[in-house]
Amino acid sequence: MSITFAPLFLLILIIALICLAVYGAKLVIYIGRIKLGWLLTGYFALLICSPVVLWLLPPERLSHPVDATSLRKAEAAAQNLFPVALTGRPQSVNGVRTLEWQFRLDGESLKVESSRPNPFLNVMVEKTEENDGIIEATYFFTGAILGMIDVSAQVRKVEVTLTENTLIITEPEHYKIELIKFSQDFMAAQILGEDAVRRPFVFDLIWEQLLYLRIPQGVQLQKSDYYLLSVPLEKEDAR
Amino acid sequence: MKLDTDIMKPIYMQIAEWLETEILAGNIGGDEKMYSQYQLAEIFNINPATAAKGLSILVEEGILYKKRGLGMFVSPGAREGIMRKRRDGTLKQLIFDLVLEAQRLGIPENELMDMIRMIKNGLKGEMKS
Amino acid sequence: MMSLTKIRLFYVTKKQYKYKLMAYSGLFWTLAAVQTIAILLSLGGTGGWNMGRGTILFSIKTLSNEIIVLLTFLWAFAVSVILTTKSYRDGDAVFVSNRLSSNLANGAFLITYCLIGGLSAVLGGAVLRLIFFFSTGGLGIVSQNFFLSPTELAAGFAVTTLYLLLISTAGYLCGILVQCSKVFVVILPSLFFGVLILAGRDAGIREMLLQAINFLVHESSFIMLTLKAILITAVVFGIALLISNRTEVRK
Amino acid sequence: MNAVECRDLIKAYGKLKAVNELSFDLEENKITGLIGRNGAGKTTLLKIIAGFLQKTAGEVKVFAENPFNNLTVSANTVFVDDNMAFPQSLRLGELLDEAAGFYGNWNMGLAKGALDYFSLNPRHYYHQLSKGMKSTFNVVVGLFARCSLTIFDEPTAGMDAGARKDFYRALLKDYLRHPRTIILSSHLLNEIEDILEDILLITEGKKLLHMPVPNLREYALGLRGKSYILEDMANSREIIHISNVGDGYAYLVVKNDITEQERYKARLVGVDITAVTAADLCVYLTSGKKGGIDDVFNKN
Repeated sequence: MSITFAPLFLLILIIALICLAVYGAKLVIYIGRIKLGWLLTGYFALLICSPVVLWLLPPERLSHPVDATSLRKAEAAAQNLFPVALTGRPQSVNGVRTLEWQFRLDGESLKVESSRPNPFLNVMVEKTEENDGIIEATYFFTGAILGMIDVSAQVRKVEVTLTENTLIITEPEHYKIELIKFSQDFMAAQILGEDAVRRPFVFDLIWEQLLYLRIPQGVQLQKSDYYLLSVPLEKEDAR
Repeated sequence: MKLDTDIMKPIYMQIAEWLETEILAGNIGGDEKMYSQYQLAEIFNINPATAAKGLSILVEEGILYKKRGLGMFVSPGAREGIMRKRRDGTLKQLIFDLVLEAQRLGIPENELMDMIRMIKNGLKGEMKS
Repeated sequence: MMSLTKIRLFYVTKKQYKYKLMAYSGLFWTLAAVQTIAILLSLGGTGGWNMGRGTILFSIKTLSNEIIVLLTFLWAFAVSVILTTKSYRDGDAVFVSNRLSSNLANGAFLITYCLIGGLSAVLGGAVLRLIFFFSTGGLGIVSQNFFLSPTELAAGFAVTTLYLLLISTAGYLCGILVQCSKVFVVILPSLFFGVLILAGRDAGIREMLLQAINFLVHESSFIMLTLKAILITAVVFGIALLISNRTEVRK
Repeated sequence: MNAVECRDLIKAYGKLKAVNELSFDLEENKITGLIGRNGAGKTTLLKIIAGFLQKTAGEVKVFAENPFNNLTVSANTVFVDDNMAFPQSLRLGELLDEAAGFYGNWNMGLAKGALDYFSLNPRHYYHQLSKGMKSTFNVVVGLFARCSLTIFDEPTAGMDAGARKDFYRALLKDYLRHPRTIILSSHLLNEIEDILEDILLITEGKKLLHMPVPNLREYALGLRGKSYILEDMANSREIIHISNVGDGYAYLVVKNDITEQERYKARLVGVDITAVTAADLCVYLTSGKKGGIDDVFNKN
């Protein structure tokens, strides 16, 4: 039983005790008058039927935990994406998916703007050797695993567009991805043990994303909504 | 018959008198079975013990007799006994009241006797007609 | 010679028990009401985990039948107290009874409603699952713990019933004490909270209290738990019986 | 054999003794009227006999057993008052069924007939009934349970005159069919006097008298006449009650030991001798030698 619930429980207990002491007799008389047999029968019939109905439900409609291998793979991808991206080779990370855009830039300067006030996305910029005016934008993202359930399908993607010399990144509006997780009957758990029947559930989120830009060497980056991290770091260090 | 619960006479006496009247009227003859205390209790809506007390008075006076296991029966000479008793008891009491009332009203003896004679003649006349 | 009806205790107790089942059927209505409220309260979840990443809120709502079980505990406690109140005791005394038969019938009735309470509290968990399944179509419901296995249902039912028995007899004893003397209306709650407050201050008392609770809560063997619960129940009920045997009825 | 025996029975609530050294026996299969004014201790006494209350001191035996918390006594006793805690969830018919299960001698035919006669619908609930109807239902249960000891404590509260009369008649008839020990407490002695065998009169928890009803009717005489004449007559007698009627006249209630001769003399001097009804006598006995409510008016 959760500790947070204890004070509420005590409060209800106190109220119930006081009510009993003060209104005990009246309560008894009132209770005695209620005789709604059909309602009672209905309630208990519902109770009795519910586990049977429960067992008849199609299990495939539920969200099942991912297997250990996929979990490990997703975890590795999420862990490696950043460090590897910093070396300038994000595409070499296993299990990472991408969305790509190509734009032709006229002019020598580029601004990177967010469509929303509080940008969140990490943006990395690599300057290419060529000076062909082509901007490559690649959105890297790993699979999203929320509490062992693969919710990748529900995660919305980033949009990138170029107007004149401004690259606009459209991050999705606020939204919620929610899972419903039933706990084991805490009474049954006492004699069955918490983990006796099933694997433990992990409350965690595995998910990483970043936007990787490759721009021509001669393009000047203007002050942007995003903090633009220059990669690869080794290059900088070398200079 | 309805019992008078307010008059001086106790209920068991009233029961006894009612039974006497029944015998006098010939409703129950000599050696016939008398009502049981339970029948009387039900008829008059009284406690059977009270009814029994009424019956026992009549037994004491010899008007009824007990047959073991069968109940009460009317003695052969019951009617005469009752008549004698009423003459000696009830009538005397009535005459006492009569004389007392006459004394209070200051009616002389001969006048009282005249009244009695008059009423008696009147009753006779009624009976004839 | 009057012929007295000889009557056996067992016979009267049985009669009274049946009579109580009929007469107090209203109490089961209150169980349904309490549990319906509990199920509604449970819909909000009894816990959760959230993580915001940019514009996305990742959330896991955990649901359990804790509230249903706890409110059923409260209900059982209240019903046990109610059973000892004057109108209910007088109800016994209307027909043939003595304090022993009355208490035994109450005991049988108490076991009955603990069984019903335990079963319905556990099945309430199934109802809760159905409500979520049919309102979401199954999407986003984690399959783990969703399908209550017969073993789990049976275990939940058994353990809940045992705790209900403990709570009901405690309530019954409290009720009997209060009926014995109204002083206990003050004494019992102050004792309860007094111990809690002392436990908060004094580590020794807290340790003792925890040990007492763990004596039951940490017992993972079903047989031992059953033995412990039945033993405690029997002792508490016995005390209630002894006290009540001296009280007057229909004052 | 005695159904009920009490010896120096005391029931004390703190300093107040609701029942105070009461000793009496009730013979089995008698109808006894327990008479007393409000607060005389009737209900307390009856509840001790029924086994609901614990005596403080003395001895009480019902069917030769201590009635308190006694199953045999409970099985053979039915106690009816206007406070029957019938459960609210059962219909009248169901209540009768329950009663039948508890009482071995229960007569369902008569009970159902009585319910019908008194227009009590077996499908109704007890708490829906009016006070008089509740009392009627109570007495039906009490009567047809046919317990060896049947106790009615003010059973007719709220019942109309017709229903009361029917009840007394039913009580007597069922008693004749199935004799049992009945205790009937009431303050309306007038109504029940005829069906009683004995009367037990108590005041302030003490026994005043216990005798057959016919004896009670002969227990005392009322004398009405000029005060000075009555004073003379009252001299050597046990006076139960005196009241001044006014205009030099008085009403005197004395114990009935007047000889035939004295009676004769009294009538000659203009003293009316009347019987005292049991009900009046009980009132006089329980209010002591004070002049009654008249005195309050005479003094002020």
